[in-house]
Amino acid sequence: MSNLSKEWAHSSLRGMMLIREFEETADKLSLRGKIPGGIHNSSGQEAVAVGVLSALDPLDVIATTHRSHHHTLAKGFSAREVMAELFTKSTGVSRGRGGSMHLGDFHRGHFGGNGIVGAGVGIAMGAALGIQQRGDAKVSVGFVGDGGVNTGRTWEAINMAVIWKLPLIVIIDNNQYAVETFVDRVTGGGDIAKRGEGFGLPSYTINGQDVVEVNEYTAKARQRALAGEGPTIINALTYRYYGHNVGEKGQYRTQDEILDWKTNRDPIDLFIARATSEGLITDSEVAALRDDVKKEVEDAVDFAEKSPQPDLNSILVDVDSGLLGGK
Amino acid sequence: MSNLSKEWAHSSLRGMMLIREFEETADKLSLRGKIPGGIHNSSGQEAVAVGVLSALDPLDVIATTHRSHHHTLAKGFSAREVMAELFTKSTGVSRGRGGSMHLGDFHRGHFGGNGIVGAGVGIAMGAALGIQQRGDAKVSVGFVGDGGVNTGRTWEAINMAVIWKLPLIVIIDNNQYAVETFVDRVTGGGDIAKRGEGFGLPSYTINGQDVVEVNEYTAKARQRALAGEGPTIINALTYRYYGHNVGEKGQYRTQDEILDWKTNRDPIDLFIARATSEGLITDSEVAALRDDVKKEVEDAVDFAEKSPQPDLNSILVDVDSGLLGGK
Amino acid sequence: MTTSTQNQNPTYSEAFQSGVREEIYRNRDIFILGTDLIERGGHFAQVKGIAQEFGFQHVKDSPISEAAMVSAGLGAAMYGLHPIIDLNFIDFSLGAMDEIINQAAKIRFMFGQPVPLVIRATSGTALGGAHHCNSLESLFAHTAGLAVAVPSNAWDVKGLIKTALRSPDPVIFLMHKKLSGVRGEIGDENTLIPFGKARTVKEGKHAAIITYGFTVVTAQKAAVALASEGIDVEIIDLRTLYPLDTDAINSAVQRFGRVVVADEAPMFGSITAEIAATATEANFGSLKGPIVRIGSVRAPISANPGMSEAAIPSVDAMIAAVKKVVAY
Amino acid sequence: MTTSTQNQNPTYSEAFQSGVREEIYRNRDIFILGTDLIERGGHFAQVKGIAQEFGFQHVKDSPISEAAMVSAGLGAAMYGLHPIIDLNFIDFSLGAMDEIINQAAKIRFMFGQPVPLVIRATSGTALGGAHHCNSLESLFAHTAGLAVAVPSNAWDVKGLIKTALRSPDPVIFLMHKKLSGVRGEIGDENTLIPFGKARTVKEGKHAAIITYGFTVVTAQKAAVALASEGIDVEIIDLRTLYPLDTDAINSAVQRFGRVVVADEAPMFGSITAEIAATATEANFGSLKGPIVRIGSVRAPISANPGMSEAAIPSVDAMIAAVKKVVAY
Ligand SMILES: Cc1ncc(C[n+]2csc(CCOP(=O)(O)OP(=O)(O)O)c2C)c(N)n1
Ligand SMILES: Cc1ncc(C[n+]2csc(CCOP(=O)(O)OP(=O)(O)O)c2C)c(N)n1
Ligand SMILES: [Mg+2]
Ligand SMILES: [Mg+2]
Repeated sequence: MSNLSKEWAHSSLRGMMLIREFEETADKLSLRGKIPGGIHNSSGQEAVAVGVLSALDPLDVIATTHRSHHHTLAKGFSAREVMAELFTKSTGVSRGRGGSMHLGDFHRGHFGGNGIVGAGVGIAMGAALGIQQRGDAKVSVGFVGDGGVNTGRTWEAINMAVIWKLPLIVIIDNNQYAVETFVDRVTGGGDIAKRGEGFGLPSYTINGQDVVEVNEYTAKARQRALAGEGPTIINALTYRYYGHNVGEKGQYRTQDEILDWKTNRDPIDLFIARATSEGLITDSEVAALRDDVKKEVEDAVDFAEKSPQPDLNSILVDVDSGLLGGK
Repeated sequence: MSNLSKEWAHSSLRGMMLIREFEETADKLSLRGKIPGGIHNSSGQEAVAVGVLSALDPLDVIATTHRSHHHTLAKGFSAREVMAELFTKSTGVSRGRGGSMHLGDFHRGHFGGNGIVGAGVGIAMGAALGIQQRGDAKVSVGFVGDGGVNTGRTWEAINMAVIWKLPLIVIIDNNQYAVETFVDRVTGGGDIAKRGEGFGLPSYTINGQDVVEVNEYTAKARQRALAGEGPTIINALTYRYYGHNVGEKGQYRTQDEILDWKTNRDPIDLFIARATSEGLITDSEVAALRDDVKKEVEDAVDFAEKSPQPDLNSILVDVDSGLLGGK
Repeated sequence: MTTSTQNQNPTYSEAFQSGVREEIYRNRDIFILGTDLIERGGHFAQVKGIAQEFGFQHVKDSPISEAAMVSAGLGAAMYGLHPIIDLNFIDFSLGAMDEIINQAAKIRFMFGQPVPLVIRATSGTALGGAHHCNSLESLFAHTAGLAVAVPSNAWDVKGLIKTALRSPDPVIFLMHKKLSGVRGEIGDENTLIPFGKARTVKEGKHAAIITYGFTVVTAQKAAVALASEGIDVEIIDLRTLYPLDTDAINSAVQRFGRVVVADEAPMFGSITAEIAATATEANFGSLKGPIVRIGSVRAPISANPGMSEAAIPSVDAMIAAVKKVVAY
Repeated sequence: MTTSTQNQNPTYSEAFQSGVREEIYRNRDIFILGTDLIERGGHFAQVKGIAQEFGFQHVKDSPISEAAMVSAGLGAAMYGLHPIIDLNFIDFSLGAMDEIINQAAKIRFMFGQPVPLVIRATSGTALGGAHHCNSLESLFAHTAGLAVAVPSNAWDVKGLIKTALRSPDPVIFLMHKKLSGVRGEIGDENTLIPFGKARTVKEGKHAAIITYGFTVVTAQKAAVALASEGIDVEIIDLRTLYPLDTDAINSAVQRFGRVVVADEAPMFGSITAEIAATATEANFGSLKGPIVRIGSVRAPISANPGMSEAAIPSVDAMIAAVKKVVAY
């Protein structure tokens, strides 16, 4: 018998499928010029997003990176509002101003994607400080890529979280490449978790293709954070199926490598296999979910297409509050 | 029989005594208003400076911090040119423009003190890259304080040195306080060497009051760097006898603590004891050295006092080369 | 604003303490984060005693990690608190520029949500050399989304920090190191000074000096000397660089047609250029001659006191500039 | 400068490659350090093929560590090499501001020794949103010790990078993202373009537009439209912001008395203010009316293409500005 609930299994699988469908669709739309500025496709990394977010409370805070559609959808944002934001339409989650890299809504605990590598961890750390100051029973999660662990700002933030025992979880969405740069070529020591230990916080390297494992480690880190014991690093090994930005290929990794991950370590396939064998889901239920997310994404595209552009006259709105007397 | 040479023992002892005499004198002069902007007194930290610099070749590069009189004197700069710089006189090593925090002369392998905490490690790393690019048989040493190890720039630089196996030695001149902040209160994990290990380089915590130990670890790190094996961190535990800046006292540490270090762990006393017991030096030789450094410092003060102020009309000289057409 | 009971007046640094104290009483979401604040009260004693009075929750001693300090404040502000990030010297903000310019300044625009964050630092030319004497105010003023306060006296320090702590926007709060110990009267708990409203330090008849920060002191000295020669110069202290009091600037240009704009930042590309260029464009017909700018030379600041002084506008330079515009 | 064999002309990015290649031939101390340079040749293919041609010693692929990237270049430059630090987008320089402004810019002043360092980045407004569209040139130009190049075409890219690579001073080399693929003729290996010398893009009779970077293209379009209305406007491309060609600026003011200064940085506090203020002060008597500035609004750049476009000066705004000065 499985130790997983049917409900969790269905919703996690659906979450991953939605991301995959969303990204595959967005990729094509982007290639067709529908999405200004391109996207950072997260196909292949679904288990990290869903595993983490399914272990959090809806009001927990996340702050993330340039590659954040998966985190945002897993946080419960609708495909509509995310797709519309990719289209930079006024109905998008950031009113069309942010685009693919700047999805966010603080009221729902999403402190933003980010165009700056490493910045999300700092913001999440600050949110964790806010949580601690208020005495709230929440945690804050900062996502960062394998490339981002070489930014100094990331370690400054982690150090601060350690000394003040802030309720922070750092998730390394480790797809092993930063643009075209393989993680081992630029990461002194080669072991990111060991870096974390050097800064005095528990740090785990885990299988980021296994949504259950990601969920469990996150839940454990969340408990620790809520108990006032401080931050945790989770280095989740995963893989991105597409190029860094839409349409990019490059010679930096072999087709064999990509195929191997897609065939043998796909997070959705792996979880379907497990859930099926554990009797949590049937083939026809899987097919129904597939259909379901397909419809949701189609609807989202339709919504995005039909949504209006932002009002160009709003360009000076919300630069600042105006209360200090600025324009 | 001692494994130390008489020559090394005499010169190291003299080096430490010169620093002590220099700092004690400079402190008083600063309090008397002779040194604009104050000084960061290194009394107590002599063994780190002399231990490191006595293991280097004169043409090896160093880049250091706001507290750098000891490194500069140990590098072989004369008391005259350093004291004159503290007085911001034109005869100072930085022509009076740098002052206490900005001693340096690239031609003699001194890439500068620095007003910015952590910056010296980055510059030393860059110099190590220059050494590697040229294929020179030299090393580069970056000094940083215990407070400086919480700057992100320090770890970015260290990571770069590791992945490229740069001939860099990072010396943590760990006097346990950053201004009034005790190192353990702000240093996640509490073990700086362990941080280094997390970044993939050998990292040692050593007794910074023992000039021989400092020298030996530095020599080993230098061999490693010259062999193309990459950087090393040496975390040298030491203590500053005076306040952060001249005249500062504060309640952040006890008088007992200060007294304990001065009485039981003074680097000069410890080395005199060892050198005497190992027959490397006699009491009268010690007394002669003391006399000698006293004279040198008196002469330096005299020199600094009598030196001219920088020419105020030179204020635009050396802002840039002028070759690009500036002014 | 100075009274005969001057000795009882607080210093410029104490005025900051006073404003922060009163605002913490009103709003427990305010806290201060920086290096060496709890015991020492900061390098300039600007928050001395606050931890002892309000508890450690309101004063956090930080590691030397400027990027993390600002992002700590930023994330906490996004969460709803009102942090003051104390960067000690503004020079150290250069290690947190992404957090200030890319993040704090742009978040409201992108996400439509407030960032109630104050970044305080001591600024300006004095002793300490090139790494401790940057005047970076024009960088911040140029950045959309940031407000910039540059008080020249205790009264303004207190009134402006109180306003900043009731604002939902990020504010860069620059205090001049040479003013730290200068005493002056301060307002009471209801005395808030609006941003974007200049103060007339002294009215005049013949010309105006528009300035801010320590250069107000230089202007005052120049005014005394000029008075003895029969030249009566008005002095306008901008108090904030963004928002900028364009009404006060335009009025001065229109009333006198003879204007000097002065500060101590390197003149090439400083905020005085913005003031002069915009005021000229708006009031060309009123000008008797060009607006004259004075500022510091294009050079880093030397540790040598004479060179450091020589870099910034002297009283003599100010006098000469005023005479030049008066002679139009 | 465009010829009929335009297809054979290199792009703006390739012009950079060409200049760097020739200079590496002359000086093996030159190397390039940045992210994804070896295989990809950089985000804009600006150094494509150089590693393959000259060896890995001349192209180093870096971790994402902007502060360390600049300090690597800085330390190596102090040691005697001539690094090009490629920061990809200038936005990322905000993570290395201390290394640029406090260190690289100030070292020659403090220690009297050269810092032959080029920092290259792509700049300007296009797609990508607020974190990829900063125009930071005025920050660098304001900093004593830095030179700033802002080429608008392939010819200038090549000629200026060659000069930068023979200079002992730190140079910020800003290439505009919207120009990356634009083709144009380039000079030969002996064609160096001096810093501080503007180029007259087009002579005119009635007024002058002083500008740089992508705004040169906007000015050219405006000039065509204006010509059809009988207004013949001169266009001056500054090419470098520091040193600034004050001779060319003064001459334009003196010849026309009608001048527009334009760029796409947020106008408040931009380098156009420096140009306008200084030129006005020096040539007040020659002006028929105030110098008119145009620039971007005071707002971050949106990811939405329409909003992004609307933020920066349009051809129409340029035309209106020229008509305004012509009407004086
Ligand atoms: C500070 C900074 N430097 C460089 C970049 C350009 N850049 C964007 S994404 C990226 C790679 C990031 O790699 P990683 O952190 O592994 O995230 P991934 O793209 O793999 O999700 C780079 C170099 C940036 N956005 N910010
Ligand atoms: C980036 C930066 N932040 C803050 C300061 C102010 N400051 C100067 S020295 C110092 C303490 C440094 O402590 P440590 O690194 O342990 O060196 P020590 O003074 O003990 O030699 C601080 C905070 C600075 N100079 N640079
Ligand atoms: Mg990656
Ligand atoms: Mg220390």
